[in-house]
Amino acid sequence: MSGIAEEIKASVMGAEPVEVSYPEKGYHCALETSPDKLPDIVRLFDEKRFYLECLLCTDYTDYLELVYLFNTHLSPCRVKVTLKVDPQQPVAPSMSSIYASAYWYEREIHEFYGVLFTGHPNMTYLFLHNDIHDYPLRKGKVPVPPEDKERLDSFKPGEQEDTFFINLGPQHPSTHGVLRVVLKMDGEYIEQAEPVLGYLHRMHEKMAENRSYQQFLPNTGRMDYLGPMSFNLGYVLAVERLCAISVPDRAIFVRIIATELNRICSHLLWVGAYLADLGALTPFLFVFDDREQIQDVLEGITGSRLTYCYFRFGGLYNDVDDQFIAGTKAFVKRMWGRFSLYEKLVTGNVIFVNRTKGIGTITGEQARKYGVAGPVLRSAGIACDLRKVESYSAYNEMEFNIPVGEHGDALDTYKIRIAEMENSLRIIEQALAKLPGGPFMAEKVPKKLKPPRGDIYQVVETPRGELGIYIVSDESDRPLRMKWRVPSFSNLMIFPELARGMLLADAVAILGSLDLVIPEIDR
Amino acid sequence: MGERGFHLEKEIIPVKFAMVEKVLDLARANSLWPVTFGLACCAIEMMSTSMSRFDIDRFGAGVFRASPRQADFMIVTGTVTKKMAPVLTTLYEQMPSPKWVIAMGNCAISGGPFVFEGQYNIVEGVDLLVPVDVYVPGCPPRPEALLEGLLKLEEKITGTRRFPRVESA
Amino acid sequence: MTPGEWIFIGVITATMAGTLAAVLSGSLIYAMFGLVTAMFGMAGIYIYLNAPFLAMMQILIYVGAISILIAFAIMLAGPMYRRPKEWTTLAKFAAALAVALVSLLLLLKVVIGATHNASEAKPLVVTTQELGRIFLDRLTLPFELVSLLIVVSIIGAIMLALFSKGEK
Amino acid sequence: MIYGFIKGTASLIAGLGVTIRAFFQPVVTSQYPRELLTISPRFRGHTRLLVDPENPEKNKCTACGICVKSCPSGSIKKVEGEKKEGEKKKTATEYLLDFTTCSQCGICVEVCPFDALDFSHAYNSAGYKREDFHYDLVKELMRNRVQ
Amino acid sequence: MVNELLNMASSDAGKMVLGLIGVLVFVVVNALLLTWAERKVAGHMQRRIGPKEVGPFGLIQPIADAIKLLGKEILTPAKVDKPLYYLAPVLIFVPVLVSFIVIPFDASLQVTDINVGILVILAFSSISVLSILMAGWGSENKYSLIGAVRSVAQNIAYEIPLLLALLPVIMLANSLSLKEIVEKQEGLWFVVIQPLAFIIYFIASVAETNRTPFDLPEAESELVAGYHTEYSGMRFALFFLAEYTNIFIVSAIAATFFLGGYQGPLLPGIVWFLLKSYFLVFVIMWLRWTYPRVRFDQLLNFAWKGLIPLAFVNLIITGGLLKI
Amino acid sequence: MTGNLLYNNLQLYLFIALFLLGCGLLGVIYRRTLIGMLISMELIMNGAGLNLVALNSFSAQGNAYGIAFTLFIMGIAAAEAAIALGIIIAVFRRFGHIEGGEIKEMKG
Repeated sequence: MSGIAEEIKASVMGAEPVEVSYPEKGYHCALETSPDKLPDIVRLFDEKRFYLECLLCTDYTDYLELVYLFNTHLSPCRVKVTLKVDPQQPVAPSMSSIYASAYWYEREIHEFYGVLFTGHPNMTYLFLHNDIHDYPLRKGKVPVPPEDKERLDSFKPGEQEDTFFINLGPQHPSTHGVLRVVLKMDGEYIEQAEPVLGYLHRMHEKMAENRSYQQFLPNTGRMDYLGPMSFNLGYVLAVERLCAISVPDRAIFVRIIATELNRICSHLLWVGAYLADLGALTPFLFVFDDREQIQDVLEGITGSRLTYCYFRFGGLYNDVDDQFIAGTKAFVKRMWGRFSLYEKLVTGNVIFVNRTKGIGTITGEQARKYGVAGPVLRSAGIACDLRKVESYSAYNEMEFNIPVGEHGDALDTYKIRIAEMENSLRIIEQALAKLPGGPFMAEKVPKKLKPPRGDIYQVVETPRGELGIYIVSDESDRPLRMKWRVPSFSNLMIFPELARGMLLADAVAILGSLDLVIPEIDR
Repeated sequence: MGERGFHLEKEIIPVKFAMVEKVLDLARANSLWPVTFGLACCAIEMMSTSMSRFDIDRFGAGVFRASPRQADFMIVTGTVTKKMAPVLTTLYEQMPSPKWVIAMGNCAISGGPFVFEGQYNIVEGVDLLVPVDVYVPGCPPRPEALLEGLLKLEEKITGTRRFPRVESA
Repeated sequence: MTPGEWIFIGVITATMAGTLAAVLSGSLIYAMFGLVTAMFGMAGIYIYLNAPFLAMMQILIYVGAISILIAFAIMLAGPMYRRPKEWTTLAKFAAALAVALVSLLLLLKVVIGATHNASEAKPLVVTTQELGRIFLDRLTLPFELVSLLIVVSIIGAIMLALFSKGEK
Repeated sequence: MIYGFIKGTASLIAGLGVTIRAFFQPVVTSQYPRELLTISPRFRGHTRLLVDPENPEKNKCTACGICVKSCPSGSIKKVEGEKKEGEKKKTATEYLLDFTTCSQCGICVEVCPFDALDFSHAYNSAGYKREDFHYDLVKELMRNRVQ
Repeated sequence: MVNELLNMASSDAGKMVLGLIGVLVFVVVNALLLTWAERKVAGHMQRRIGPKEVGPFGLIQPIADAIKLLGKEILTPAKVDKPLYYLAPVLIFVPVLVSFIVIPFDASLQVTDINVGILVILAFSSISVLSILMAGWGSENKYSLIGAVRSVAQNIAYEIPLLLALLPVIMLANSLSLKEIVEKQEGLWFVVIQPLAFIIYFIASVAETNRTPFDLPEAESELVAGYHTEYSGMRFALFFLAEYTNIFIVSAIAATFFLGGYQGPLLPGIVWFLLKSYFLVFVIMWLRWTYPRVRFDQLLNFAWKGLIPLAFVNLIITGGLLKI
Repeated sequence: MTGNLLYNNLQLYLFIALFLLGCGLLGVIYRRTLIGMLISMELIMNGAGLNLVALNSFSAQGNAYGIAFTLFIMGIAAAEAAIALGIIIAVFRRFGHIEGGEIKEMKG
């Protein structure tokens, strides 16, 4: 870990990396740089096989700060590289030629902050609609210049007469929500795929700046409605880290149980929805039958079926009861018996295997360039599960393995998700066995949180992969900036590359295998 | 874009033949095909409603059509953003009348928890875009609530309620 | 006239209309549907000529296979967005009109003079057994040749398609 | 290849076995208007006011307004109370909740210093108007008590 | 021939008209029943009930659906190629009606027995492809068009094994007339002699009717609703009815060719015939609610590299054995 | 069964055959695209087939050679369609269009 600081110092002239306390900040090393040195530094990270975890912007009114977060997959070494940008004429060099994921993050920052990235191949808008007047995330009103408005909604298919476009979405059965993918077709083959986002942009990051830490809690459950517990957990962990709140053991274990139940729930839905994409509807209904059991159990403690808001800073909303424990045990028992059914109905099915084998193959190098996360990353053979690699809560006390794929294709992601469900069941069993008594809420949690000045980056492993929450506090009761690095967004980035040259049906299969949740991408 | 949906007439036959109309209404009420249109969280609960536990197909409303041309009503499940609004109205206009809309979930009804001062991307209620017949509140509503909404819609079409009423406090 | 005659008039009208559509129509897909109509008309005519087996084969081969192959070619060749349009020149139209007019005159002459040149069609239906016997008895060589031709042409078509794909 | 073919066929038959078994198994459907599922006691419907155990004519809300401030989405539009003769605290006379913007997060219930709020179990509400869900919780409480 | 047909028509005019009316009624009732059955079968395979509240066991459900579709606004999208768009749903019913004319429901229950009966069915079944093509092309919708293209390719590919699988039976029965083929199975169903042909025919017929796992022309998750995306109301209902009638027809042909048609002990012939046909229909539904959809190239490969060679081999062996 | 029925008239059939032939020729000459030409070719073949069948059933009763040869024609037509499809696809891939008159080099 400390090595990287030395190496940067040695390789890049004038760079002054600072090592920071990982438990406090969530990253190991910070480095401030200037636009001319940035490409060298980024290239260095690329050589050292880091991946670009996140690229974000913060408006400090006096200046805009671009934050590049780099990390390695297996032994976490997170480096924060910052770059100050003039708010009047925000310009920065584009890193999209080095990291493919930067292509997307830079577009996002461009439309929310107005930062122009020189050398970016396609500086058009991704999320926003046409009648936007001000840059949404800038402090104070910074109007969108008129020439920028032409960049809005730039992708208009069908203008050229000699190309054949298909709009997959926004209302399309296979996009699971309101993603729009514009496909340029050659017969049944895809020449180019271009996702168009923002059909469900619900301004979560803007809202975070407008309300207190507590009031933002319900939003976390609505970003990723399939794995709300993980988002809940990530958020409370981040704020607890920021405010140095300790959590009683019972709460930690209940959090693990609830999160893992939710993970199973999410993976189950994915299995069903994926099979529905491939044309088989019955598994969809079977998985919902299992899901209902989980939802019953979770409704018993949280009071809602889907968009949970159960964790609180320092503990839980309310304690679990015997009914919950009995229900969970019953579910675990039932679920162990269900895998053979899915094996017969889905996993072994020759049609299913032929549809998914060799489709959407991701290599480890691609996964790194795009910052792919979760089961998709693990299908490429990289055993990166943040529950193990960057353990949080009490996951280091749990025994489970990290399933990895051999080929990186859609079939591998399927197998990994099934194996993860089994792992989650094991974790639940262990957590139930270890579940201690005692309070479920820390004693001294102030009603109004005013964290100390500073920033923090907290990661958790959601069902879809790495969720990173970056919070900047300015000592007020609401965050200065809250950035959500969401797994579906980075997984979607790779889709155009995977879909190129594939059949339309394969594109649907690939899109399904990425397990996208659109509100999470759009935020 | 506010008023676009409203001038569409519900009735297609100017002269009403009472008996025929009644039979038609009965048929329509019992064969409501929704368009597959999921927006956000509530879409999952809409799926739940059509799944084994709740089985919306019992009322003949289980035929989810992906093409709006073949659907009778639209369940708006979730937040409608300004970018989505034109798509939604297009979809509504593509449906052949008579057609209905159920606004499911608080986001669809009023923008829900995403309404705040200075918001720039949410349509505050789908009834600003298309006429809404039944509102099902909740965040998200339980599947029972959607079923209740469906029954309310049937009630609206036929004028009578065939099913027992369920009171809850 | 008897009902049979009325139907017959309908059948030949359909044939001719289909033929004209197939030749003159501006869009290829309409031409194809014209061909289909003409082929159905032909099948009807074959029934009037006491060859029901032939009529069915006509539909099976021309409608079921050839016109679908043509439709396939239209869709493959013309990228989907661009409907291949045929260029209808005035000269072509005039020529077609001339052909049609001359034919109509001939038709009128035939219909008027029908009575005094009548030869009778024997109401004998050629059975499939009989056809099979002819094929395998007297016409073995042509039969085999046609089979060979079809095989060669299928292989040729596949080769052409594969070869041109490689070139791309 | 032949082994693969046989395996494939076997997998297809296994799949058919699963569905046909399900075909003869009992259904798991709960027929909503005719059979009702038991709703969990912690189910979060819209919020409701609680009756003061000391005085069943009164609700526990004192119109302090903490819930109004803490609500993330500003769903609690107005809380008015008046102080009656001989009582220490105010009692709510009007508690307007716009349920259509609520996210059922439970923060209002949590912050209430008098534990006057609770979740109702209205799990199947549906109506013809947006305004049907602008509740006056005081009136709702009265209505439910009469029933 | 014509005179024969005409004579027959005039002498048995009553029978012919009755038969035609019967066919029409049967087509409608059968299709409605099958839509109900499909939803019921699907429901129970997914451990739910399916239509229930509309009429006893939900039996009124398809009627409600039909009335509702009739009462829908007749909507013609502005961009469509009108002649093709209008004709397609009508044309799709031609092969359906023609096929019913020659299928023997019972020894005496057949509208007319044509000596090239099976050829009639096969010849006219190609019209349904054409009408799908017209629907897809005329709708001016990319999804429809892709659906149509897929449908055409699929039908070319699967018509061949379908024919090749029927040929051994024709050789065994020595006739093209459906009734004679049934009569020949007095003692032994052809499925016993020709199990491979039966399986090939069944797979090919599932593909011909565009059912899962071969439902590519209307693959919902890819093409929204395929070739009938732009159709609504009654026109859509016609496609829907035709689809279900086609399922019945292919099952009926399979029953006639391989399962002895109306032959069977104790029960009247028609009951046996319907039992066999509906059993095959059930199997087709069963397949649909179990399997995912195959991919386009896999579908074609399966036909060209799997079914067609297999059917040829089967045909040659049958021919050889017959000669010996 | 008398000769004066309209459909018992050989000339009429021959005329239809002639019409098909004429239209087919016209199409082959005037059609711009290869597919159009293919359609016209099919018409010509049909004309020939009709001739054979008509003459068979009017003048050569008692055998079925005419019908047999028409079946041959159908086989040839099918083969021709298959090969033409292959050529059309090849031409389209090579030249990007299917307009017969525009194809200058025929080297493939």
